[in-house]
Amino acid sequence: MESLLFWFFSVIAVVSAVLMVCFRNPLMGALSLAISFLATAGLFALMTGPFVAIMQVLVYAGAIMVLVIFVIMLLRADEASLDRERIGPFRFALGALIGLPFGGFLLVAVGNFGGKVEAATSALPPDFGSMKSFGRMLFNQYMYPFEIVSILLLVAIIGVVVLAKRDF
Amino acid sequence: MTEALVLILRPLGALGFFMTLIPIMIWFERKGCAFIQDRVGPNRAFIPGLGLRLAGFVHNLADVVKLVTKEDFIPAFAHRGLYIAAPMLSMAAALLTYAVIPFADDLTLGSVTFALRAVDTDLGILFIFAFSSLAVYGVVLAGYASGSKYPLLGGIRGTAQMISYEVSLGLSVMGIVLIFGTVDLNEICRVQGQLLFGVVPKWGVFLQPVGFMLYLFAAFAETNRSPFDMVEGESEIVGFHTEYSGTKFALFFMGEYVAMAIQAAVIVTLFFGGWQIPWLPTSALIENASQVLVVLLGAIAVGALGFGVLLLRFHRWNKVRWQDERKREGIILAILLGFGPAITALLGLTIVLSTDLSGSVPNVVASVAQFLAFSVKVLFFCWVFIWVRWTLPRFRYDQVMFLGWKVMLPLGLLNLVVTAGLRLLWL
Amino acid sequence: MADSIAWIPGVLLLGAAVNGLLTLCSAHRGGPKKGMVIPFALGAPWIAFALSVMAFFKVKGGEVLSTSLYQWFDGTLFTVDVAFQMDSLSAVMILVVTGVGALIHTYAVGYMSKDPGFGRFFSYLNLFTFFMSILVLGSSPLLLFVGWEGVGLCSYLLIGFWWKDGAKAQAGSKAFIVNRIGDVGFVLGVLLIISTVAASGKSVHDFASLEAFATGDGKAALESPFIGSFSVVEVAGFLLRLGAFGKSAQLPLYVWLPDAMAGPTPVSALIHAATMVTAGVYMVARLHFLFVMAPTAMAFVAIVGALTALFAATIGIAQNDIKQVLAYSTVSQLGFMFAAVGVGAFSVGIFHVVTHAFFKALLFLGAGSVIHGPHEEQDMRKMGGLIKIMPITGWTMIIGSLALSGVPPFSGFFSKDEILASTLHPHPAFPGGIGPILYVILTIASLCTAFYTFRMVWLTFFGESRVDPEVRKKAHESPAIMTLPLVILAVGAAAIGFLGVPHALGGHNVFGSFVRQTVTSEVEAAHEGSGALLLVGIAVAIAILGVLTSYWFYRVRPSIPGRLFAGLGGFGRLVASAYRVDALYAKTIVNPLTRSAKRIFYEVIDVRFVDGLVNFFGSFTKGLAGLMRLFQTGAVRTYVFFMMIGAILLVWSVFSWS
Amino acid sequence: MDVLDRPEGFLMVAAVLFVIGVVGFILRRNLIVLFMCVELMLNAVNLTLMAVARYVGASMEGQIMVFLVMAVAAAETAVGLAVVIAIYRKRATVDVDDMTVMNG
Repeated sequence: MESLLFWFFSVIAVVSAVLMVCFRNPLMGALSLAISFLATAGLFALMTGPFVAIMQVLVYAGAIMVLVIFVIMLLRADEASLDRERIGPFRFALGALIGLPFGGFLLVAVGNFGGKVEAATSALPPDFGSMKSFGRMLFNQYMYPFEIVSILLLVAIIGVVVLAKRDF
Repeated sequence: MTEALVLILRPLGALGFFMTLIPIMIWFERKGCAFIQDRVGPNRAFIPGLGLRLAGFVHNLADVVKLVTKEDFIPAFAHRGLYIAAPMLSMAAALLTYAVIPFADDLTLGSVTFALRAVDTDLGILFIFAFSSLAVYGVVLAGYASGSKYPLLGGIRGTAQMISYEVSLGLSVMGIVLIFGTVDLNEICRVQGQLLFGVVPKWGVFLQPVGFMLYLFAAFAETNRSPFDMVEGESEIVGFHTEYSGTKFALFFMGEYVAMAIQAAVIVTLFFGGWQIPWLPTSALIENASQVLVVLLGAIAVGALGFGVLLLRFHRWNKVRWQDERKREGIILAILLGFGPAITALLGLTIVLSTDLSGSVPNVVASVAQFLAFSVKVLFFCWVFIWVRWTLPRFRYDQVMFLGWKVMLPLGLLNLVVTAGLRLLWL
Repeated sequence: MADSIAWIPGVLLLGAAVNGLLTLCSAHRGGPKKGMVIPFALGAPWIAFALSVMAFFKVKGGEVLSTSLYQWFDGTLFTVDVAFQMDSLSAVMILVVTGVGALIHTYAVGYMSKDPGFGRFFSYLNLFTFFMSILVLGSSPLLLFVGWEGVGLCSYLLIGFWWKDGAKAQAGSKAFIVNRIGDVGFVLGVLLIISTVAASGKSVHDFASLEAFATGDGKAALESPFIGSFSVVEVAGFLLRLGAFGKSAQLPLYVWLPDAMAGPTPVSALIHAATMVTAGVYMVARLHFLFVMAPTAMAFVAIVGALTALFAATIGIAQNDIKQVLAYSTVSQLGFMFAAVGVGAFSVGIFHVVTHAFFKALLFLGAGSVIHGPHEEQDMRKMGGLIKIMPITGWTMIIGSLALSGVPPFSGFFSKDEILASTLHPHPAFPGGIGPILYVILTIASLCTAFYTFRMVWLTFFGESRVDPEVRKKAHESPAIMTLPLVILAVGAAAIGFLGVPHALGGHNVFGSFVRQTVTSEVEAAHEGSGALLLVGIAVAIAILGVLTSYWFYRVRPSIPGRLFAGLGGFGRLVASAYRVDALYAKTIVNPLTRSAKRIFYEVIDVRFVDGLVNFFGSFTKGLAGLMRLFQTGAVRTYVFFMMIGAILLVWSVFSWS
Repeated sequence: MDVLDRPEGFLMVAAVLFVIGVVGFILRRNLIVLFMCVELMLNAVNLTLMAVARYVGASMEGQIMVFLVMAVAAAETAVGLAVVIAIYRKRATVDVDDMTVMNG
């Protein structure tokens, strides 16, 4: 039952990622990517990480991709570059040249992984991935990274305001 | 088998509740608007043959028929796929959110405990935020896919507004989360059953008045309701769904009402005790189930009786013959909605008074009472949405942005900091 | 702690810092308000003077004060603390520095009152006093060197104080550069001594331990031959003397001092007459224990001093600028001091430093007052009869002149008389006959001194007024803040000599015995009780002869100087132009140096070699970069492409590894 | 053997997503699409982190890391999109092949 869900989400994630690359209209690409993210959220949930899954939906699908789409609509960028973007055979060959060996290596590496590492499934505590244990861990062990990330976000806010206000 | 049944029934039940709210709200909207504007409101549509008008309720049915049978028109310059997908997304995002709202406390039947909500998860508020944030897609895509400038502008405005107010929405709830120490909505409801200083129920609205106000405003903006209905803004700009008609328009329309209903439910859950009946926590309800039932049935009997009399009086047209549909309708309605239920309730009352409640029955009674309390509260807030819409004028776009970023966001932050400080002091 | 002598430089530094900060902070408003500057500008030296007096009374009781602030550096073989000490020699010097300094500060408040750079001036002046106190109080040769360089810096800053005038800025540079030549010698000398000490493995950190070293354990090491037959201490003595010659304006490095008159007159009085230029004398006295071991160097010094005294005195006769007369007079008097310390009469030299500080500061300040009165006129030929207009200035300057000329009972008489007397009892290791030669030269020089001093007096204050009538109407006596220091200094110039009444005149030479608490050497002791009534008589006669001659020349027969000058012909012009030493230096040293610098260092080494090397690296890098820029397409995807190739190689290498 | 008991399935999905991101980055010219490719790669890395931490270490550190990566990605998106808007305002295009001002 649940492994069916795994296949379901995986296929959706991969297919919509491929679509993202293939759609010439960036808005469609963004939508595909959002769907891919939602599917990834499902995969997260399957890995006993409900909180992270929800955050994935909230942050990636709900905020980041909305922002991207918003910008696309603001720029009407699809029209500006649509007529010029054609993926010729040369570029396609280039992509294959990089993508195939790299993907091959990665997949082989993952395949080797199985023979060497013993998966530890039975030892999971009951509150694994729950929000409470997540919060305990984040605010005790990972306090400093958390604080630094919050400062980073603040800096990003200020930076964006400056960038947006400046008249180039 | 039972588990699977419950698994299917729970979402369906919740779905049914919120879908049922849609016609009620539309009726509210029309009649309320008429009431505020000192009109009668829609009352023409009727059921052929029977001649029932149901005080304008039939207009909903007529609307459905009209919208469904309209030509499914797609403009030539529209982006086909997105044009079709947008209203679905809008509706789906609105409907996804209801999943975690509890209708009553966990119900124990025998040895099995059921959570009376669609999805049994402790993510609560986060779940709601996550999926309500997807509602933007509907607006954006509708604006974009229409392939016309005005819907696009409406869509961009709507996106900007929703993104802006989502921040305040999240922030204003953080105070509640801090105070109650959980995001699980059922837990939050349970905590709200306690008493503050032994007198006042420990509702969110008393602990977080500022948070409540902020949430209320942000919820208005989030659902694109007046005074924040920038997305439509008939007087200054054409809305994102200008190019839509028929069923697709109906989906947008329903999506808006569902979103409203869910926001009302969330407000109730977070700030007004959810399913809690004031001063009567679940355990008290179960212990005194028979008294509760008596009060409940008595109230229903008295109320229904009163309602029937009222209906008769309302339909007592002077100098009208019996054959007149209007008079006949009054009598039929009085019997169906007034006297019939009243007699049924009285019958039930006698049964209850003569027998002892046992087994799981008290639990069911408690859940039903809580569900009724919840429904009343939600209906009230649905009414508030409509009430505000027909009372307040609309903001200008820049005022909306100003309010969102420069007033509500700082206020929310301040509220959060103050709450955190007080919480620290009290712990 | 509160009575620590470190507070003396401390308050001075505080004054300098506050004034400097005030000036910096209000630079955009054209300097701080005078009212804000004056409290610090005057407070610092006067408080320092008060502290010095308090310390002096302790030293007078036979105590040697010392205080150490912190360790400056620790070179394993040689440790230097920032520490101060005050023995009798330092006490005398610090009293002169702070006392005369405070008076001149006071005077300068009036003198500079209309100058826009008021705050800057006093921050420099306080800084100078600070460094001077470091120089005098510093407990080790290196700390002395800090003060030595510091006063040089302040001298440079103050000579070029009106730097907008190119000539004045150049005068500052000249002073600085000429001083550097001497300072090289000083540094080398100090390093030579330090290396000798370090080689012996002894711990030496201040003057006292250095003295113990030089007279005890290290005597053999110091007297071992170093270059040819010259011993280490001889060479070090020569080098140190070179530094002293530069700082104290002796032949051949005196040329900067006359030019230094470009600075404001209080600066000339304080730095280029009373204190800084005597630093060389102080240094020789301070390191006397080394110099007595180097008789050849000492004889050299004595001869150079005497020659300088005569040389500058003759130039002084022919000068018309009142400040130039005083400048050459200063050079000449410094020559006297060097002659004294050269023959080993250290206390006598220091005594002349003290008396000279008083009367020369007085004369300079008086000259400043004179210049100030008839509105920035320095040429004596355009003065005359000023005694009626500015009587206080006039009479105080006459007292100073009498002191400078060596007329009894004014202070200059006692010190100069002792110098003349001590030359006849030189260092026992000197070659015979040097003593009388020195005596004759210095006697002639003091005759000239009396002559040019009173020439200045007659020309400036008496006779017909040659002042421009327009200017004359505005001419006035200086304000009280300027005349009061003049009066105080005049009293000092008249009376200070009685501290050192020689035994020949029935005195006890209180001063000499006080300084000899510190300067204890056999050579010095030999001068105790030197001098005879005959020598005193000759000195008085010479002084009065000089005064009378000048009276004859410039009051009775004013035509004589002109005729005499014409009669001397070329020699007269040569003297009037200061023997054309500047031109000589320009021809022999400066021009060849600049020319060779241009030819060799600029055109060959700099342009060809250095620039060539730099250009080579530049063009090499450019060529390499030209190659690399082919990869720098600016397109992000190219970078990603290369990056991914790298990633693939990395993954592949990890695989092949495992 | 159930795919959910071993990390390989998730890791392979992550690898495929990552490669898609890389290839997309090389193929496409639209700046915003490139941006989305980067997000996709980040996402793939998140998946890897989760899977390895969950199945090998049985710890939640992977989830923490994913959380932090999300926050950083949000900041990155905000700044990046602001830059995109600035570039568009100046040059009226988002084609990266036109942006070679930094070439050598």
